[in-house]
Amino acid sequence: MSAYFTELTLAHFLTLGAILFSLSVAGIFLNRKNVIILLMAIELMLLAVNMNFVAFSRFHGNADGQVFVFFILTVAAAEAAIGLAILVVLFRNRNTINVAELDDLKG
Amino acid sequence: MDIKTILLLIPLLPLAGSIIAGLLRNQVGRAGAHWVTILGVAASCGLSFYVFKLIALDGMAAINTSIYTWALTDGIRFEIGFLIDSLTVVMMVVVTFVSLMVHIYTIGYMRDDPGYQRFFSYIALFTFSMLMLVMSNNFLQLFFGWEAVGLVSYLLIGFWFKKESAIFANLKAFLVNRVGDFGFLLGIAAIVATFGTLDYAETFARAPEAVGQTISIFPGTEWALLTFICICLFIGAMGKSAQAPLHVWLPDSMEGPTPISALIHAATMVTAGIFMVARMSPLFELSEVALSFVLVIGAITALFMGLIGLVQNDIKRVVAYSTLSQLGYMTVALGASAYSAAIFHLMTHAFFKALLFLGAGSVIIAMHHRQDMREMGGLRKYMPITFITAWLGSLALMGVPLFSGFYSKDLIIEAVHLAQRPGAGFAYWCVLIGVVVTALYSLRLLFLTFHGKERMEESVRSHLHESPLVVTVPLILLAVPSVLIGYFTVEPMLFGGFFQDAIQVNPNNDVLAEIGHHFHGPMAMALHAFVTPVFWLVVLGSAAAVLIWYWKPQLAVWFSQTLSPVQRVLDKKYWFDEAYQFLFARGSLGLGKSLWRFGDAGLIDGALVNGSAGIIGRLAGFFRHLQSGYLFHYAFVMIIGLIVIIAAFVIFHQGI
Amino acid sequence: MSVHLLSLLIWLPILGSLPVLAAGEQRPGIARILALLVTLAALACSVPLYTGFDGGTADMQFVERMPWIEAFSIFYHLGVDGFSMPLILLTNFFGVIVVIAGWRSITKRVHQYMASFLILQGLMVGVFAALDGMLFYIFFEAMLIPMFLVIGVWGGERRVYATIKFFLYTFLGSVFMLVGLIWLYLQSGSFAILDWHVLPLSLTAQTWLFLAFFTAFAVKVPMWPVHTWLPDAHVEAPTGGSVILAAIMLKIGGYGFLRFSLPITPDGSSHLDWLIIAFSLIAVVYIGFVALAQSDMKKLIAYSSIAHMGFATLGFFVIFAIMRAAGSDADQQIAQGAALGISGGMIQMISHGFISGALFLCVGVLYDRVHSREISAYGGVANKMPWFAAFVVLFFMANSGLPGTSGFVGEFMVILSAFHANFWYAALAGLTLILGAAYSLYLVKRVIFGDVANQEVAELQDINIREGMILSVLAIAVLLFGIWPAPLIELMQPTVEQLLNHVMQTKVP
Amino acid sequence: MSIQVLVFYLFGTLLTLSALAVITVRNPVYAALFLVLAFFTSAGIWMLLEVEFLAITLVLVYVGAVMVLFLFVVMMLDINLDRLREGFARYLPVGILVALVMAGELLLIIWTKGAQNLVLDEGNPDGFSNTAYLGERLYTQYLYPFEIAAVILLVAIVAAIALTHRGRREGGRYQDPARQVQVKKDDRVRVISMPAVDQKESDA
Repeated sequence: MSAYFTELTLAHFLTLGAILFSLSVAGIFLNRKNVIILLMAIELMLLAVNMNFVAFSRFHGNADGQVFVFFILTVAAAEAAIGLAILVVLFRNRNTINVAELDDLKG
Repeated sequence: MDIKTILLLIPLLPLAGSIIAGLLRNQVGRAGAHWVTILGVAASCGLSFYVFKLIALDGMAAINTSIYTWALTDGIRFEIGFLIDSLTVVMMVVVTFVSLMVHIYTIGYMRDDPGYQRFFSYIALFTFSMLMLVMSNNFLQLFFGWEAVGLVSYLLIGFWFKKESAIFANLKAFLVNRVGDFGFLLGIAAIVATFGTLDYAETFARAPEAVGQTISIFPGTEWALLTFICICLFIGAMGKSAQAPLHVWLPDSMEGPTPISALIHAATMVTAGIFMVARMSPLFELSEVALSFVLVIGAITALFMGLIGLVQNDIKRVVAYSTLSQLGYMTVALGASAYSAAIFHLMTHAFFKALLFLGAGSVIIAMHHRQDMREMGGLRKYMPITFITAWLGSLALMGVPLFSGFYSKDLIIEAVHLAQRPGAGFAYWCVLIGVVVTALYSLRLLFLTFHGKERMEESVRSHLHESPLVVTVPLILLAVPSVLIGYFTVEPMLFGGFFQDAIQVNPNNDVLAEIGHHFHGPMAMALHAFVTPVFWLVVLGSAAAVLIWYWKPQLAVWFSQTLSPVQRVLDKKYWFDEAYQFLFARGSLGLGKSLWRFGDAGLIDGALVNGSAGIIGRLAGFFRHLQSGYLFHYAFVMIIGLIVIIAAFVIFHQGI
Repeated sequence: MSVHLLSLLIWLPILGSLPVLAAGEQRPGIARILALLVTLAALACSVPLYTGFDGGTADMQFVERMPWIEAFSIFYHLGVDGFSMPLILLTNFFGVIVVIAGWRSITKRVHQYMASFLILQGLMVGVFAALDGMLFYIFFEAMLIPMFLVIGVWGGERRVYATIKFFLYTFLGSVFMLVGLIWLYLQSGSFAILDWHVLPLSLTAQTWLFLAFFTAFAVKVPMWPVHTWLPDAHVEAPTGGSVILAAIMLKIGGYGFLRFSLPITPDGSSHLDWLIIAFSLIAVVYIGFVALAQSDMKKLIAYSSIAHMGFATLGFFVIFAIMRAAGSDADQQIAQGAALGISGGMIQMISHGFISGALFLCVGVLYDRVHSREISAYGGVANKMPWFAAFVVLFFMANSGLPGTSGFVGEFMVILSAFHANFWYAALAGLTLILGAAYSLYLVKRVIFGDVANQEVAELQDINIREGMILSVLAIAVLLFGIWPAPLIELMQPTVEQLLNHVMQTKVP
Repeated sequence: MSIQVLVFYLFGTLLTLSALAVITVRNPVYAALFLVLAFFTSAGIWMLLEVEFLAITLVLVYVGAVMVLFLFVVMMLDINLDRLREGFARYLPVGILVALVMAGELLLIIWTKGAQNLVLDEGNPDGFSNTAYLGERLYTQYLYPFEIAAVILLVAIVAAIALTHRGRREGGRYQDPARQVQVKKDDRVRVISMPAVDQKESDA
C-alpha cells in the first residue's frame, strides 16, 4: 500500500483544491452562457482557494490563513448577493440571462 | 546757438513739421500743413547753408559728434551722431534745397488732392530721414536713414493707394530695396565682426588692418574680407540707387506723384547709394575687386537703361530711365575711384533732374494728369516757362558745354578713360555710347512734348495753360543751378582738395588728380571740349534726334518697324520684370504655398501630428474588436492568462 | 512690503479674479471694471519692481523663500533678474491691454473671460518669478488651463481642434521637462534652480537633460518643426487670447532656454547648439515663405511670430558657435558678439511681444467689424479707416524690422552676432529682411490699400477712442524701444554677462 | 489506513463528484443542490483539519444563506434552459483540456515543491478552542480589516437592495412618517356639537 493511503499530507489537501479549481475552470468553459452556473463555478473556485488556505494554516500552524478564509467568505457572500441582484435586474430588463445576448460592452 | 544744436535742428525741424502735419492734419488744415512743413524745411535749408558756409567756405574742421547712445552692449557702443564734413554739407544743401523746391511746387501740384496734408507730412518726413542718412557718423544711423527713406518712398509711391498699379509698385520698390538692404546689413555685420565698431572714423582708421584678412563663404574658397564687405555694402547701394539688376523698381515708382519722383526718385534718395559708396571710399580703396565690380555694374546700368529710355512713351518714365542711366554714370565714377566726380555729378544731376521731373509734372498738370507723350506735342506756346526750363535741364543732362552736366559728365568719362582697373575699357565704351543715347532720348522727349503737331484731344487743348507760380518758381529756381553750378563749382569741388577730409583716394588710383594736372579753369575746359570725342558724340546724337523726331517724324516710324526686334527688347526692358515676377514673386509665393501645404499641413501636421493621433486611433480601432462584450471571452482570457502564469511558475521558478 | 512684491504681483490678479467672477453673468459691466482695476493695480505694483530693480547686478532680486513641501525640499522661492524682470513688466502691461481689448468684443460670459485672463496673468508672472523647479513647473502647467478655456470657450469655429492640439502639444513637451526636473532633484537633492546651475553633470547627462528641456521649450517658443499648434491656436483664439499667446506665452519658451537649458546644461547646449541653430534658421526662412502663402490674417501673423521667435533662439544659441569661431585664444574671455546674441534675443522677445500683440489687436479691430479673418474679405480699408491704416502700416513695418521701431533692434543685434559665428547664419537670418517685408507688406497691400473692395469695407467705421488708445500706447512703446533701446539693454547687461561667464565654464566634472 | 485518511478520501471523492455534477447537470436547481453537497463535504474535510469555526460558518453562511439565495433566484426566474445549454458539447473537449492542463500544472507544482513531506500532525491539544483563537485574532490583530469587511458587507446589502429596488409603484399604499408625525388631533377626531335630541322623539 502506497504512502498516499497511510497518512495525510499537505499535498492531499492541495491536490483536492487543485482538482476543485480545475473543475470550476472547466465549468466556466462549459456553461459559458448560463450566468447562474457561472456564479456557482466561481463559488466553487473560492471554495478551492479556501481549501488551500485552510490547509496551509493548519500545516504551518498559523492563523492567518483562517482569517483570510474568513474574509473570503465575507467577500464571497457580498459577491453572491450583489451578483444575484444584478442577475435579477438583468433578467427583469432583458428577460434573459443568456450571456451570449449581453454584449453592450462590445468595442 | 552752438553748432550741435544747429545740427540737431536741421533734421528735427522737418520731422516736427511732418508730425504736426500728419497727426494734427484736421486741426492745422491744408494751409497749415504746407506752411508748417515748408517753414521747417526752409529753416533746415537755411541752417544747412549756414553749416555749408562754415565748413566749405570758412574752412572749419569736420565735426564728429555724438548725440546719444542708442545701446551699449558687448563692448560696442551704438551711437547716434553726426559727422559733418565737406561731403555731408554738399548733400545737406542739395537735399534741403531740392526738398524745399519740391515742397513749394507741391502746393500747386497736389492742390486738389484729398491727401494734401498726408503728402506734406510724408515729404517732410523724407527730408528728415534723408538728412539723418547723410549726416550720420555711423553705420547704424546710416542704416536707419537708409530704411527710413525706403519707408517714405514706399508710402509715397503708394500715395494714391486706390490705384492698383501704385500699390503694386510700392511693394515692389520696397522689396527690391530690401534685397539690397540684405546685402547692406551683411556688410555692416561684417564690419562689426571685423572692427568691433559701427563708427565711421574708427572703422576707417582700422580698415588697413583688415587688408589680407579673408573670409570663407563657401568651404574651400577664401575671399578677401574687405572685398566681401565692400561688395555687400555696394549691393545695398545697388538697391537704393537702382543699379542693374536691382533697377526694376525705379521706373515703376513713377506711379507716385510727380514731386516725389523729382525729390526721391531723381534727386536725393536714389543717390544715397552713391553717397554711401563715396563715404566708404577708405574701404573701397582697399579693394580693387570691389571697385571693378562697381565699375562694371555702373557701366551696364548707364548704357542699357538709357537705351530703354528711347522707346518709352510715358513722359515720366523717360525721365526715370534717364535717371537710371545717370545713376549708372555716377556709379562708374565711383568705380573709377573718382568719388568726387560722382558726388559732383550727383549734385548737378540733382538740380537738373529735379528740374526735368518738375517740368514733366508741370506738363502733366496742364494735360490733366495725362502722361503719354504721343498725346502731347506743340506745348511750347502754351507753357513757355516750362518749355524753356525743360530745355535748359535737358541741355544740362546731355552735357552741352558750359552747362552743369557737361562738367560732371565729361569728367566722369575722362576719369574712366584714365582708370586702369579691370573693366575700365568696357565701362569707357559704355559711357561713350551712353552720351549719344542721352542726347537721343532727351531731345526726343523735348520734341515730342513741346514741338511738332498738337496731338492731344480737343477737350484737353482748350484748357492748356501755363502752370501757376508755385510750380514755375521752383522750376526757375532749379534752372539756375542746373545751368550754372557746374561752371562755378567744378574747380573748387574737384580740384581744390575740397573733399580731402571726407574722401580718401589711393594715390595710385587718383585719376582725378591726373585730370587736375591738365585742368585750367572751367572756361578752358569748355573750349577744350570741342576737340574731344564726347562733344562730337553729343552733336551726333542731337543731330540724329533732330532728324528723327523733329524734321522727319516718319523716320521714327520707319526705325521702329525695321528695328522691331530691338524695339521689342527695349519695350520689354530686357524682360527683367517678367523674369523677376516669375522667379521671385510667383516663385516665392508658390514655394510658400507648397512648403505650407506639403511641409506644414502635409508632413508635420498631417503625417506627424495628426498622423500620430491617427495611428493611435486606428490601433484603438483594431484593438477594440478584442472587446467582444461577451463575459465568457473575458473569462477565457483570464483563465488562459492564469494558465500561462502558472506555467511560467513551473518553468522558471523551479528553484524556489 | 517690497520683500513680498513678487508674491503680490502673482496673487493679486489670481485673487482679483474672485470678485470678477462674483460679479456674475448678469453684470458684465461690473466685471469689466473690476478686471480693469485689478490689472491696473497689478501694473501699478510692477512700477516699484522696475524702480527698485538694481540694474548693476546679476543677482536675484526681490527674493522670497519659504518652505513649501519640505519632504521634497520644494520651496516657494521667487526672485527676478535682468531676464525675468522685463518679461514680468511686459506681462502686466499686456494684462491691462487685454482687458481693454475685450471690453466690447466679448459679450458672453464676460466675468469668466476676464477672470481667466486675470488668473493667466498671475500664473505667467509666477512662471517668470519662480526660482524653484517644481514651482516653475506648476505655474508652467497651470497656465495652460485658463488659456485652454479662453480658446475653447470664446474661440472660433474650430476651437475644439485648436485647443486640444495646443494642449496636447504643450503637455507632451513639458512631460519631458518634468522628468528632467525630477532627475535633477534626485541628483542634487534640491529643487532650487540656482543650485542646479552649479551642479556638475556629465556630458551624457547634460545632453539628455538638454533634450528634455528642449522639447518643453521648443514647443512653447514654438520652434520649427513643433510649431503647428500655434497657427491653429491663434486663428481660433479670441483677440485677447491671441495677444497673450503671442506677446507673453511664447516668451516663456525663450525664457526657459535662458533659465534652464543654457545655465544648467552648458556643455550639452554647446554640444547640440547646431540643432537649435538649424531649427531657428529654418524657422526664419521656411516659415517666412509659408507666411507669404497664408490667406488668413491671423495665421500669417502667427507664422510671422514663429519666424521672429527663431531670431530669439538663434541669438541664445549662436554664442557657442561664436566662441568656437573665436578660437582657443579667447578662452578666458567672452568672445565678442556673444553678448550681442543673448541681449539681441531678449530684445527680440520683448519687442515681438509689443508688435505681435499690436498686430493681433489690429486684426481684432477688423474682425469685430467684419467678422472675417480672410485677407480676401478686405481691401482698401485705408479709405474708410485712415487712422487705423496708419497704425497697421506702422506695426507691420515694425514687424518687418524697420529701423526706428523695436522690431529692428533685436533682429539687428542677432544678425550682427550671428555673423561672428558664421556668414551663413547671418545671411539666412538676414533673409528675414526680404521675407518679413514681403509677407507683411503683401498683407498690407491686400488689406489696407487698394480701392474699397466690398460693401462691408465701405461701411467700416474708423477706430474709436478705446481702440485708438491701446494702439497708441503700443505704437509709442514700439517706437520708443526702436529709437532708444539702451535702458532695456543696460538693464539686462549684468545678467547677460554673468550667464555668458557661467556658460563658458564647463560643468563636466 | 487510519480513519482520518479514510474520511479524507471519502469526502474528497464526494466533493469531486458533486463539483463535477455542479458543472454538468442540466438543471440549475440540481446544480445548486450539488453545490450544497460540495459545501457540506468541504466542511467535513475542514473538520478534519480542525478548523471547526470555519467549517460551521461555511455550512451556516453558504448553505444557509448564499445557496438558499441561489435557489431562490433560480426558481424565481423563468429560464429557457435549452438556449443556455447551447455549445455545451462543443466546448466539452476544450473545457476538459483546459482543466487537465491546469490541474496538471498545479499538481506539478504541489508535488515538486515537497508538499507531500508535510504530514498532518497530532493537532491541537485538548481544550483548544478554534473559535476563541480565531476570535481573539480577529478582534486584535485583524480588527481593522475586520471592520472593513463589515463595511463591505453593509455596502453589499445596500447595493443589492438599491439594484433590485423598483421604487414606489403607482397606486401602492405607503406610510409617510413626516405626515404621521405632523398630524394634529383635529385631523383625526372631529368633535361635533349638536343639539341634544330627545330619544323618544327620534325614535318616533
